[in-house]
Amino acid sequence: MAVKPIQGEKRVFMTGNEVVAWAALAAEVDIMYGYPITPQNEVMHYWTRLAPKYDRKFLQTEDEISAGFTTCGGVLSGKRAFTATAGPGNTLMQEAMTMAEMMRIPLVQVVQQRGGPSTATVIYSQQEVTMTCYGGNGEGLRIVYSTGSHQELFDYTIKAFNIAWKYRFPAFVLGDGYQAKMRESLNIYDPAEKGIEIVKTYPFVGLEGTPGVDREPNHLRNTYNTEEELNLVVNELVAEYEKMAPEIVEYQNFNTDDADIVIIAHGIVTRAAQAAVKTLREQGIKAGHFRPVTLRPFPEEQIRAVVKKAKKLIVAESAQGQLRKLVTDAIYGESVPLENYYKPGQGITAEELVEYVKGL
Amino acid sequence: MAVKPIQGEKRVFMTGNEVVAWAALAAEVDIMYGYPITPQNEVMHYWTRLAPKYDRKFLQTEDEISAGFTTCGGVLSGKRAFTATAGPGNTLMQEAMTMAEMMRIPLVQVVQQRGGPSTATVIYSQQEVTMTCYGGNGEGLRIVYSTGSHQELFDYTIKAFNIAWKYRFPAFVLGDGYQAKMRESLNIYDPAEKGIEIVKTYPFVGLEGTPGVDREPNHLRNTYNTEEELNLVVNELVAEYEKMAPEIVEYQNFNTDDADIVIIAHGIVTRAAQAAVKTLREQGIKAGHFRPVTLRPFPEEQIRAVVKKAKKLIVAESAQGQLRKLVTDAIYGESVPLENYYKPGQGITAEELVEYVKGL
Amino acid sequence: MPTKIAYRMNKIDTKRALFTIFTGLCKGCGLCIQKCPANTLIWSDELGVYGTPAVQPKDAEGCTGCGMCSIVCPDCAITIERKKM
Amino acid sequence: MPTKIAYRMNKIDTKRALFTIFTGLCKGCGLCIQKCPANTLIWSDELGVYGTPAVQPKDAEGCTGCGMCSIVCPDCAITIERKKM
Amino acid sequence: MIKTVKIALAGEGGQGVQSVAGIMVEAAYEEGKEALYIPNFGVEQRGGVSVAYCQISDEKIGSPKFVYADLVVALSDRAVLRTKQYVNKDTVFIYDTFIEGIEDDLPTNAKRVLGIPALEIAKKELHPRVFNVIIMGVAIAATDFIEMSAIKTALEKKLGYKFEQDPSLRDLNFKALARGVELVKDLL
Amino acid sequence: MIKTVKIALAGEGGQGVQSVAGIMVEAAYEEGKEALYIPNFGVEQRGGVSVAYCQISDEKIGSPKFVYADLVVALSDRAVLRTKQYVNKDTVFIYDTFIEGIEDDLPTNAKRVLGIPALEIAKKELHPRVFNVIIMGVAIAATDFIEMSAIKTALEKKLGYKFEQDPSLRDLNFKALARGVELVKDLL
Amino acid sequence: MSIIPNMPKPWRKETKPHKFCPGCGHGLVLKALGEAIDELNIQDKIVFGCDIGCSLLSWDFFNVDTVQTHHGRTTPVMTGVKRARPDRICIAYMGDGGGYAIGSQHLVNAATRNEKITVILANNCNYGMTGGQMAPTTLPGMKTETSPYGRDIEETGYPTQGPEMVAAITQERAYVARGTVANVRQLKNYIKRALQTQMDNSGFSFVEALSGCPTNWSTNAKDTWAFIEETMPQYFKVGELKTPVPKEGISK
Amino acid sequence: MSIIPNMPKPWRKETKPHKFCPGCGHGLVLKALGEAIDELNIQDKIVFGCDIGCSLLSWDFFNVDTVQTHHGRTTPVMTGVKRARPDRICIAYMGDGGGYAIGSQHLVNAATRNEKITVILANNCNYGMTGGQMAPTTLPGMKTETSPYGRDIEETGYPTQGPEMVAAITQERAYVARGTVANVRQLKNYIKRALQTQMDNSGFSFVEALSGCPTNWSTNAKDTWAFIEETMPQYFKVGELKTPVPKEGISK
Ligand SMILES: Cc1ncc(C[n+]2csc(CCOP(=O)(O)OP(=O)(O)O)c2C)c(N)n1
Ligand SMILES: Cc1ncc(C[n+]2csc(CCOP(=O)(O)OP(=O)(O)O)c2C)c(N)n1
Ligand code: SF4
Ligand code: SF4
Ligand code: SF4
Ligand code: SF4
Repeated sequence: MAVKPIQGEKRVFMTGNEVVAWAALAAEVDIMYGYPITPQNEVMHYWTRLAPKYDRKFLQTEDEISAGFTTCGGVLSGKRAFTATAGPGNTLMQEAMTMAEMMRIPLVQVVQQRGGPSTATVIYSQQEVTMTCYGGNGEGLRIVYSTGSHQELFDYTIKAFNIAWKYRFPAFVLGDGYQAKMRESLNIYDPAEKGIEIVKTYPFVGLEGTPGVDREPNHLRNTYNTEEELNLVVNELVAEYEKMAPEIVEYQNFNTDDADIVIIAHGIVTRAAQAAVKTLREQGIKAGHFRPVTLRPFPEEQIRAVVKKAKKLIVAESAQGQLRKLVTDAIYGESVPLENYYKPGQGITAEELVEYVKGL
Repeated sequence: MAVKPIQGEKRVFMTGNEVVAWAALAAEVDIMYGYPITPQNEVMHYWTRLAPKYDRKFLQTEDEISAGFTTCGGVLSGKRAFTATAGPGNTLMQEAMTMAEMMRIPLVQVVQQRGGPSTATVIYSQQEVTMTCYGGNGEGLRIVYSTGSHQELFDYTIKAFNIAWKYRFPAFVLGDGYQAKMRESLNIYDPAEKGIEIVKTYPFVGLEGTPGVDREPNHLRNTYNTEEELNLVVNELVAEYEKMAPEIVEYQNFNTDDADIVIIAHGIVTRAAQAAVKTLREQGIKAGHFRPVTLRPFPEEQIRAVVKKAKKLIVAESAQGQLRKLVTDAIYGESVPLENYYKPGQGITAEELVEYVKGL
Repeated sequence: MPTKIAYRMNKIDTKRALFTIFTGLCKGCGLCIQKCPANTLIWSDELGVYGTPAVQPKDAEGCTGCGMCSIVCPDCAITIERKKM
Repeated sequence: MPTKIAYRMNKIDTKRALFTIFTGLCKGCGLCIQKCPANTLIWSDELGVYGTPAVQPKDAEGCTGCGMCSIVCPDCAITIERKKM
Repeated sequence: MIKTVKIALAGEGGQGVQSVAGIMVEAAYEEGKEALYIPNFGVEQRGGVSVAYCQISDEKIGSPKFVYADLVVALSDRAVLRTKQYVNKDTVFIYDTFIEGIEDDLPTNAKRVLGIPALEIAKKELHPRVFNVIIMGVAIAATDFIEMSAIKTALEKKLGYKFEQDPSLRDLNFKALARGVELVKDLL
Repeated sequence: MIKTVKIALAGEGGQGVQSVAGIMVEAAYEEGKEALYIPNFGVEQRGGVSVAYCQISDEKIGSPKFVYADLVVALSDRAVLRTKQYVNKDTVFIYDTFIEGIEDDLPTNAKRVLGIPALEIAKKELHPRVFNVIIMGVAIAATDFIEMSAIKTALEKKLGYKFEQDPSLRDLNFKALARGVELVKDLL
Repeated sequence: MSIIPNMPKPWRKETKPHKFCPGCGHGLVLKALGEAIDELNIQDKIVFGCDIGCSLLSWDFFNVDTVQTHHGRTTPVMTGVKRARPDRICIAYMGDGGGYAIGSQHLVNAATRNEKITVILANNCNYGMTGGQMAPTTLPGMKTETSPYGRDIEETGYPTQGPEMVAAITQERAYVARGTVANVRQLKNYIKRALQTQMDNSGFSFVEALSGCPTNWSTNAKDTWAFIEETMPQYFKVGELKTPVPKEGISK
Repeated sequence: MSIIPNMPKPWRKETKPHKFCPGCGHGLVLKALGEAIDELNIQDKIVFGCDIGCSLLSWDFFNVDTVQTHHGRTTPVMTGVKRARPDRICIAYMGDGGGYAIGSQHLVNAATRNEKITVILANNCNYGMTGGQMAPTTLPGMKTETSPYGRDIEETGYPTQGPEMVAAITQERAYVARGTVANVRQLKNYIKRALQTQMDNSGFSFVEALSGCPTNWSTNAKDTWAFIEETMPQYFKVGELKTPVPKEGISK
């Protein structure tokens, strides 16, 4: 790691996929494993151009199953490794992610959501929320950051690696096709510049010394023989996850203090929500916006605090109730009326939100 | 379909996997596609022994991805087809299930849940609820029956085929390793005996006549070019799903009429809950039990009616909150205190529920 | 049932063949130009379906009516009718 | 670090070799019996690790100390020490 | 009156506890009772202790596994260790006296702990092969829930084809069954 | 005062609308403005109409796509059809007069609908290759939101290496740009 | 007499011009396929499946019943159809990514099981639809979006020898060939033999077609042909690898 | 002098007796592997990955760092390790189901990419762990739980020719062989050459081992040997299929 890919801080104008590649470089990622899928392809395109310059590696695998499992292998061997995918690729990666949950493999997966179900579109959506938070045969022991701008894409990609390695849970950066493909400005920086220390990695297998002679071997497994044994393992995982949760939940409040109407939205829809709130306020409507940044763990207390004061809630998402389910579970017991503004697979603008709120 | 596999009705004593095979025979299934995985293997073992006798077919595929997609192919060609899986196999099958949702392929998938996450155990669990209801990059446009006894395994397997073909959505029978492997008694029957008509199948491709000459070709796709186009498609799917929902939701109430404490449980845990309610009542505690039979669509109104009258709710599941999320979303707005009794990957007995309730 | 679909086209009568370019199909890829054994195809002023130039025989002499261009066109945009000599 | 693990065992001194059967390892599969070129292995009264009979040379004569049984045992339950003659 | 009797049978792979369990529940079922039987299983095909969980009742049965059994029969040292957890003050715990060095591991909280020399008797009086039939007799006698005639019918159904070939086998099995019953009767 | 200007540029694959959009937002960004640009894309590599959605503002920009544009530029018949949806009463809708047979499809609800002979001018006065630079001039003039100097810098940055090789190209491009501005000025 | 385009009869006129790029080899493969279907007179029996990859653009290409499936999953979908409806003639159409990368388990296992389907695979040395990434078939040194400095054989090996692999695992009754869009007539004949193999219920049939992707190769017409005709055959040998022998002759 | 079991040095004594069934071939394959590791003196460099399948029972088998992965996914996990840590010697251990069915895309693509890992595959003609279902390697006519009337080659083809398939797609620098537990010494030598191929950074290495599953075959010791030594070789030829040539000699 001789030359730092980013010296100091600088303002740039690029696509979100390029941002991810730079963030991974800045986060001292050693290796990316991946399989092409729109709209995340350019993460790989940039990475393959940049990586060799900084002595980082890349492997294009035969499918997303392999991308997920090679990433597990890379991490197990002690390297900072990630992968990126979308849509059906994300579906396929769930198998490896359940292994990562069970064996606590701190990998990072970037998801640029596209339309679903099935192949659907290559463009945009927020329909991979449930899957990214809870996919596979497991209990969702993952960390999921939902970003809404290029700046966040940069910041949270770096953070995802740090959080993953600090707490040893797989971490996800949940973007979307818009973020992937659009260009906007942001500041990229050397994390050290901001006092961000890159968490050290360490090997789970392939340690020094001869096992059985100098040390015990590391024997890692994900299979157990009895229900009782498994139950203990899962309870332990859950306990550690829940212990971590309060330390890492993130959220944002916009004018929620005195808000009658609170729009709940995540990811890029937060931009429309923020703008809508502004317009509505200008028109004398006391609107506010709550935004979970971590979808897993979910900012339960924080949203409850906001909800308690509101008269009406609106869940706005480019999906059919995936965010809603996270919300209703988090705020069970509250009784503020809750409306849904669903647009599966399609973008949401401030204008429509304003119109919708006014039409309520 | 010369000889009926089951003549009239008869009482039998067998494993749940055998029950599934007989139910599929009775439901006039043409072909099963599958890949081995414990604890569903014996579905295939029985099927491969029985099927040739009744001129039914079987294909063992190279993996669950293939099992899912070959099943899609079988159904598209107009045949009644199903597959069965569990755990990581269920994870892999999600890709095909999203295609089935998008293209409305009325296949049936039997899930015998095992421990998770990852390979975990081959035994038992209720940890595949979220995945079976909402897996993959989609919106959960599926029908999911959660069974709790061999009789139900038989009844609902037959029903799953009928509902799938009637409404043209993929249908799931959600069992578990206990149901798969245990023996108990039940009645198996020729559906006609009970006035159950087996819904006719029809081909989506491979129709008679020359396309472009005698008829239009059937061109089926799951990919769309613009967000707008996709949004319309998904909205339409959702609308049809929601229209169907009230016609097919199923649930059971046990002593909920005057219950202060309501245990909410599904699948095989319902047996413990029923027994617990009985014991608790004997001890003077006004307990009741609500059981969703369809997890997708969820009996929202029905559970709300019960919840409204209760003083305390307990979600009891062999998972870490998967049923809970279905419940909290369904009854959002209610404020009855809700407790969780989670035992991921392990069975729940009446005794422990009684103890738990009394300890509250 | 079988509908008649008409594509924009341009018939060019050459000495040995009737060369028809369906401009409503031609995407201007140029594969035919390269493959013409008589080297007689050139870009045309007529625009194809994507607004790019279609092709045409450069004059009435060159085209032998061999049909090679028609064979290699991925869009079936050329139809050659050899004249009976 | 390297722990000493002791398995139940039974040493049988034969003419040409010291035949040791680790009954704490033997699963009674019988693969060795089949492969013994001298055809000298039989089921023993000693029970192996799964409670099934272990093996032993039928007498002090047959075993040539060739070690074949040891090679084919999937559980490494037999150790042969050939005696220097 | 016991409504549902819960039995855990445990032994090594080859000891045939699953067959015993299978025949017992089959008998109960044929008798018109409700029966539920679930074997334990793990990732290994062999090795590991084999446990059979049986419940027999006059009514529909609840969860397939249980916290405490009315009867535990353990046929090896590992089986004793594995099944101790199912014992409470109402449990009859039976083990084979052939098992060595488990004195200290036997449950102390059971209603009764009975050592029976089934293996020895099988070897000496009958035939090692009917060891598990003796155990079946033991289990039936200890729970007193299934009619002997029903068990015999079930045995006949399962092994009838063998009895055809060698009628003396029928005798041997029925003797073993009776011997098992006796063993318990002596102790209770 | 317009705070955020929203532009939809649409044309056939080869017409270069994405390059125009790219240079425009780059210029705005370099000028210190906030800019957001997103191309449309579908499953096809070629074929289909290419749309560029641009927003330029003094403030952070909200959603990347928009319901109505301030300016729509459509360069083919299919582009006209595709982009009509972005037109409302505040929209200036510009199309190339070279497009045939779309008179009936032009939006009727726009603030202004302007036909410009960009393609013709490019062919006749300049060079077909700078057709899209004329369009850029048109867009800039129609929105009046980016400084001409910033655009020139961005053009220089993008095509500088070509200008090096053939300085006459610089002239050609700048001329095209100016010509585009003129075209609009004449009409507005 | 009105002149009509020289299209194979099974091509669906209503959806032409098709959606492939100018000069794309898919058009030529589908031309060969269309002619083969026509000449065998089996249009009424075909079930056509296309993959995700540019092949998906053929979802409404033919006047035959068609299923557009998932990336790599066309082989199992067509297998599923064929197993359920042996009277249909099932064609799985895909790219090299779909066939040799993400769907290779399906290809090799359909081949070993001797599924009575026909797989046609357009090999264009890259992932076309996603914008030109490296494929298992990318040539040594070839630049793609994910091998921007050229495919390094030390790092990622040599291009997949697809038909060779399939030939190694199929029995004698299978048909395996590699054709090229540079010889549409030969390609058509290979495809006809492949379909005939299916129609005879003889076995699995597989045809790889060397194909062009001028868009992602960034080639003009001349270079496109040169690449297909001169460069690709250096790594991919055109010809038939396996032709079915009469049933009697089968042994293992 | 105390007598100790004749175990390869890398075997971990604390976890013996191992968890395989009586007479299982896995024990013999792992014996050959243990000896190979010992003789090459590389115990400190090994990362061992085992699949789901009975191979998972080897998760604590050796005194080497070990990852027990998912069914079919050991190849990618070991590929991931090797790519990140080229100084390690990575072994992916699996059954025929894991390698030729669910993980076959990984096997063939690791082979084409010439991944510098060693794959060892125990071929026991069935799915052992799940109780004896048909595998891609099940022999014609062989009865299994999912081919209860015997594998019908008309319906499901012939057994997978794994090493032959791998040999068809690997370059000269790869190592491909088929050994058998009936000849542990030869098997050990094949495995040593496979590992050497990796150590030389030459290429992908693959060893299939004919192995026994007495539990699911329901065979006694005699029949187990007969099946391994007489029946299996009728379909699976033991020997080396590809041995690396010196680097200079590589060409395509
Ligand atoms: C599961 C999944 N992974 C990735 C993709 C993205 N994807 C679509 S097409 C394609 C590659 C297409 O390449 P190829 O199969 O060679 O066909 P071509 O487009 O070159 O004809 C990929 C990776 C997808 N749709 N689904
Ligand atoms: C995704 C997935 N599908 C299926 C299974 C079930 N499964 C476990 S082991 C196995 C087969 C094992 O057979 P093989 O790989 O040949 O190894 P063997 O047990 O014979 O050594 C299967 C199908 C699984 N664990 N995961
Ligand atoms: S090959 Fe066809 S599409 Fe291409 S330029 Fe020639 S006529 Fe046009
Ligand atoms: S081969 Fe080994 S385990 Fe098998 S019987 Fe012989 S000594 Fe025992
Ligand atoms: S991208 Fe390539 S393969 Fe795809 S349609 Fe265009 S030319 Fe054909
Ligand atoms: S089931 Fe077969 S492969 Fe598995 S451990 Fe037992 S003998 Fe070995």
